[in-house]
Amino acid sequence: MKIIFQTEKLNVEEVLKNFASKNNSSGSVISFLGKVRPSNKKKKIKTMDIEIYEKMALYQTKLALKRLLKEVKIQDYLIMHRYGNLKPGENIIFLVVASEHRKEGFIFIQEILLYFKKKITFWKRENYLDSSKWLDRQS
Amino acid sequence: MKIIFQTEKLNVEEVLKNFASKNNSSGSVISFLGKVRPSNKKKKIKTMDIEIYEKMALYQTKLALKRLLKEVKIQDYLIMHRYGNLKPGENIIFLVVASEHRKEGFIFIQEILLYFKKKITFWKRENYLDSSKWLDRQS
Amino acid sequence: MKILYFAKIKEVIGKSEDSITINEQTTVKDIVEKLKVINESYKLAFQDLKNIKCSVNCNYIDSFQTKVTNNDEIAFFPPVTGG
Amino acid sequence: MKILYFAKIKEVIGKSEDSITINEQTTVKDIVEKLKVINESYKLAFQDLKNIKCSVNCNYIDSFQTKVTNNDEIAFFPPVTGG
Repeated sequence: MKIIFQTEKLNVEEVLKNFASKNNSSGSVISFLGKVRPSNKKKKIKTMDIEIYEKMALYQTKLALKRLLKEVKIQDYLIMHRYGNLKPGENIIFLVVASEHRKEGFIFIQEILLYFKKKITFWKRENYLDSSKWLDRQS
Repeated sequence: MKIIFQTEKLNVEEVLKNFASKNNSSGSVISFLGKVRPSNKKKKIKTMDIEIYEKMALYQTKLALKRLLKEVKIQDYLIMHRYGNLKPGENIIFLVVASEHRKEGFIFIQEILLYFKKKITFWKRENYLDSSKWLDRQS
Repeated sequence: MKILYFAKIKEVIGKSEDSITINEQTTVKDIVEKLKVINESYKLAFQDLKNIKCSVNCNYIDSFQTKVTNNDEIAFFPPVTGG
Repeated sequence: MKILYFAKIKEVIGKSEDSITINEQTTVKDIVEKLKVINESYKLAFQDLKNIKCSVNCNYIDSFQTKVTNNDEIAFFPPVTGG
């Protein structure tokens, strides 16, 4: 049950290994890894800046979890989101959830992703070769 | 794009690591790991036997993929299912999918799981301390 | 023709496959009837056909009236429970 | 009161926070009006309020008519794009 926002690279394999062995009695372990894409609408992405309002991001994530855990029964979760300056291929977000059955895990992970799209205070800017652009909500 | 049915333990962290680095330009990497639970309806599970009709399992998996890949655009997948005699906590199934966006990945992985529940020829028997039972479809 | 059994059906029959020779144009239903007279185990294994799935050459069949030939591989098994 | 700016709004204004003192019972809307007269950058940053989100003490506010006090931490930012 951890929330981690960090500028350091997300080392997901190590994390998944520890998480899965810690939750040895869960029937289902689902993970989502979101990465910086190499391009957006054919524009090559050089780097991506991710900005965070950390106090609010943490507060809103906890709020989201509080609501969600009333409805969905899961056994453990881990939420990691990186910020700072990232390169294409690098990991932005890593979510893992352990649950007895898979159904709850899929609901949990997709709902958390929706919260990150709608409420949790991170902003992405893509830096191209000769320009840069803050992403809109729909991207 | 691999389908692997094996009796050897599924070493998922290594697999995920290679898969994610191979698919470095995918925006989304989703994995599902299904494990043997420690108990079922309060009966302690000693071991689980998984039987396979391998030729048909492979044929039906390919059929499922053929249908699914017409509808869902993904970049890479890996399907692993173990058979033989397993202990609680051991990995039964590991699915990973890389796609540009997360939506397609979630559809793909959940559809593949449905095929495994309905069409692909594996059967599970739970061995308890003093009895054993072939699982019914709904379990 | 090769006939395969899996899971509980294999257990009840006590073997994983049979090899039989049939006339052309036999239905799967006819094969089941033929198997059921071998002994009590077969009779027991096939007593509740609606809980038995059947494949011909790895394809699920829609009906036990499906016709098969000596070159086909038939399998009988319970609903799958993988994943 | 502490006022924070993020992402594009921060860039346009050219700074990440301000500290101002207000009378009791001021609305967020009043604060925005106050900020807009500082200079052209602020005016530009706040010109399209319907694309600006605002939080008070980490809670999203429903309306710019929300009242705030000197002890509150207010933030202005575009819709989030994380995940």
